[in-house]
Amino acid sequence: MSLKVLPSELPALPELRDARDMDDPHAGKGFIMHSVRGFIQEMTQGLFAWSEGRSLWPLTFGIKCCAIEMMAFGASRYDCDRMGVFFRASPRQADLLIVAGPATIKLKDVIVRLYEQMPEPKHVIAFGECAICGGPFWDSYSVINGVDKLIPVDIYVPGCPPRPEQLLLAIMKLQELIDERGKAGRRGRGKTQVVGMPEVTREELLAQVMAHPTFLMGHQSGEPRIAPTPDELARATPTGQPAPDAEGRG
Amino acid sequence: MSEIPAGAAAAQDPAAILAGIATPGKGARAFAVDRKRIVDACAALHRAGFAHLCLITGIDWRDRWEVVYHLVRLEEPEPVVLRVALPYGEARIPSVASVWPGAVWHERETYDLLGIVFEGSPDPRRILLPQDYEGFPLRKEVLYGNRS
Amino acid sequence: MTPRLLFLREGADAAYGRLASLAGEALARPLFLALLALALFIAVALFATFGGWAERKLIARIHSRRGPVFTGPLGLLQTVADMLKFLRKEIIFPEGSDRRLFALAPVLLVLPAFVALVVVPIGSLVIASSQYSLVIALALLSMGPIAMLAGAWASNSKFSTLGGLRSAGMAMSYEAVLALSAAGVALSAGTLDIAQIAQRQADMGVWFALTQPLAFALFLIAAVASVERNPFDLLEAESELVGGWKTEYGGVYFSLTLLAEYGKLLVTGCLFASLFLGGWTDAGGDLGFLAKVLVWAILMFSIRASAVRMRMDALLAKVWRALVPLALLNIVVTLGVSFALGGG
Amino acid sequence: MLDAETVVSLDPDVGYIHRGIEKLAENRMYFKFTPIANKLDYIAAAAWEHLYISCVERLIGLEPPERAVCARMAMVELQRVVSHLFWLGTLSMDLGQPTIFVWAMRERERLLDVFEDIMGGRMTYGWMIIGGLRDDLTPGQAARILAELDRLEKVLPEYLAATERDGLFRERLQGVGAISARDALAYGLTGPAARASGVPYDVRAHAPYLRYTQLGFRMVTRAAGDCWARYEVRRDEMRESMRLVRAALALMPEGPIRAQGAMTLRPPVALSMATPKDGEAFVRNECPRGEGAIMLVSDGSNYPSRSSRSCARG
Repeated sequence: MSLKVLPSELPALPELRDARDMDDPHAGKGFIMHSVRGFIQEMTQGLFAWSEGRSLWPLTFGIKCCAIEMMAFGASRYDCDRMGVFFRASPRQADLLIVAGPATIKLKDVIVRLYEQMPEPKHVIAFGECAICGGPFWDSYSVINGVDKLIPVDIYVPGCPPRPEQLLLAIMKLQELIDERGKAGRRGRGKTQVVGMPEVTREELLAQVMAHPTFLMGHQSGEPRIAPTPDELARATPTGQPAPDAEGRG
Repeated sequence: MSEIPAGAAAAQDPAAILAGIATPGKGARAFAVDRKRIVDACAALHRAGFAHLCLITGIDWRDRWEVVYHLVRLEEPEPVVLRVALPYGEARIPSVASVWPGAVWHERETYDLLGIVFEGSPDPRRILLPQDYEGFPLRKEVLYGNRS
Repeated sequence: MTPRLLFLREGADAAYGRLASLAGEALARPLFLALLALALFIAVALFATFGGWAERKLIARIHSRRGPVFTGPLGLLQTVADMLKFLRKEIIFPEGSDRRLFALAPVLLVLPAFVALVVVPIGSLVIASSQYSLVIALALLSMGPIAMLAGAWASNSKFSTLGGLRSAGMAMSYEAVLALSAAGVALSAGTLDIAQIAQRQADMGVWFALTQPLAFALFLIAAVASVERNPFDLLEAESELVGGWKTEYGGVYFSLTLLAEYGKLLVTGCLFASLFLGGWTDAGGDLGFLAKVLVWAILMFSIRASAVRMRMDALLAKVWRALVPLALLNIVVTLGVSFALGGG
Repeated sequence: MLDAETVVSLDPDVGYIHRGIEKLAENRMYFKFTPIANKLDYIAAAAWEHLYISCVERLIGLEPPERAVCARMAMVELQRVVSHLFWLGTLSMDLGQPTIFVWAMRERERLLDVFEDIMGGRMTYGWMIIGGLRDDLTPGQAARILAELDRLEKVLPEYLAATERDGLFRERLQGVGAISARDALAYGLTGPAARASGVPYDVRAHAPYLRYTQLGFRMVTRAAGDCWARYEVRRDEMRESMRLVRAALALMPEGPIRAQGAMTLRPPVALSMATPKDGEAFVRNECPRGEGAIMLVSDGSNYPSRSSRSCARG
């Protein structure tokens, strides 16, 4: 069994779920408001990008130990209020989703539903190793290797758990990303940035991750990542199922 | 009921266990209990003062199942360990929820991860994994990390 | 102190005259009112913007942290950034929600706060003075629960329905206390016109806050509840009801609700200053009035930072078992005193 | 299930952050499981790391030296103070009062700096290895701990006064969620919650480990069993833990911080750790949230054949 990964196996970036046609008045947008907004948008592109960056309201949604660091980020020493970050409880009023912890199989549809409930100019920060690639639980049966399999991620913050300063840096990076998109007038996903690492696009990041065998997502590709030790092979299971060989443990 | 391999100690009845506890022996006091007598043994121990059920663990020894009960009496530091051996083909054991209502969650977790069915449990559903998850991941035959 | 009302009237007449000469007689009146309404809206919007900023800064200071710093000097443009961001947000109507009512509810919430300002004296400026201005102001203030129920029912989500019922129930009961405590003051002043009440305090030389301490305390508590500030902050009980009746509101509608919150804060502030602290009639004049409203706002912000949210049943129990009887007692005492003094 | 305002019945749906750590333990060498052992209860990582490490030490019969034991006790009790500070913050945040949350987090940050200085991390450490410590607790660090504790002792009454003298705070907690001693025992409640209901069960007094017997541990219990009693139990436990940290630091002798044959990485002794065939170890510790218990079953190799833990229902 070879561990080589075919480029075709790169998990595709989940396309934006929000396929609503902006011009259809009944698509959740009042006709008048829409045309007025279109006009405003053209005239004040830079201003809105500034305002969108300076008032990022994240959703109070924490999963595990990274959520404690997110709380510390909201407390007085690191004080996210300085950046205009104000935690809101309802997804409708939030425009930033900080995924702080592993996306387990039970939490999968909760995260996707929360993301889809948030109004459109929304951003996602994958905070901590668990959100980036499953972290210390990468080979667990109930942890999904990385939130970007569920929702498009803008900023990755490595660390387990990362320090609250890294989240401040991530907010600054996000503000740069928004300003850059604002100037370019694009609404799509710009370059994904990993905090604390050199500029890297999402594709490069995934290529790096895919190229390095130990990062290979074990159960996503179906066969086990690291099989049992040789002596365990000797006591093959009663069903006699041959366990594939592997290049050592640990 | 298929014969339990010799590995498991001989099963004792509740009266012997009570006697065993009375003698202030050194080290953790472990008793093997037969599957049919587990509820009476637990009830007897509960009456004898073991009010706190610390842990129920299922072990997959590949040739037999084993359910380990750790019971604690507030007066003495050493826990009492009850071990119930089950034949590999038939992972069923009566539930002790009638003695300790708190045991339900231990039993649900053991069922959820290992597939040992606790008969008569007030809440036999899975606790940790989504309800529609097939298979019991902690079994040895489930190769590690594999979703099968 | 000659009442300043007349001065205002001449100023208004002069402006009105110039307008008439400019735009001709027929158009002058609606144009004047439109300009006045615009000025009023800008005043409330400015108060909401810098009120929001001051609140975040003050609460941050109490938390021993900095508060908004990076948006504009001292973070002054933070609320501007928030409001601008909301303009560009996508508007989501929840599935199966009553679209028109959903859009109408926040407007229903904001309007009373603006319209009440027409009746309530802001400093010496009374736009539409009438004998019953107090009754009109209180009636407009109690429009809140209706808007909340409309918003909650229209959002078609269990969180907002429960939140809506809770906050509507609370707001209605506290409106009763608000009205009764204001009634105590109106009785002792003998009129229902807020300007006259303020005037009466100047004539008597003593504030109603001192002669009517009970009404003063009750009005304070009820006002905190009517604006949904912290001890009565069931609206944003994050841990229980996500966002109260506002859960489904995002984008521009949500910013309307924020505007309404600060609008009501301004209205209750002006009412409070006029009814209990003598409004503009004492030495301070207009600036004194402004200082009183600012003191009121800072008091509300610090209450928000330091008070624990009360439980729903304890909240309602307090109203009907403690506050309303106290308010009635206060009225009876006032009647007794004024009867004994002035012979009715 | 709600009936208007009152909760009629409750069916908790847990498992949303289930990471299958038992399965992961079966596929990691003993010393490699420590990072996950920290994350069993990520607000009190040092307590659970010590629980796991002492369970492995009992499995292979390795006794850490005296200095390591006292240093570990100081850190475990300091972790209890930090965990209770976090509880004070989130309690007041849930009651709708973010001010005490921010103050408690500010005090917690100061102690996290101490942890970072000594154990290398703010939240997850890996400072304790099987058979001792990774690096020493120097006198300078011990002095810093004492200074921080003195400062906290001066500041803490101010926060507790802000909560206790506030009528609304008391009103929200008194008589709320009362649990009788019988129910607490029947449902396996442990830790501060059980002690608040009058169940005199604290593993530090009941089955003392580390140096609790020498340092004289006083158990804190209340009878009412409502939220206010749980508040009082945790508040007094914080003061008791501060006293224990000082006593442990005083008791700490000079000497080696690793036993002979401790499972270090340089030299890589840990890679070839031998465990008894069919060995079994069961250890209980008093973690800040309740009694934590880990059972390890070994099959001779460097991988546990079964590890099970009872989550602390405190």
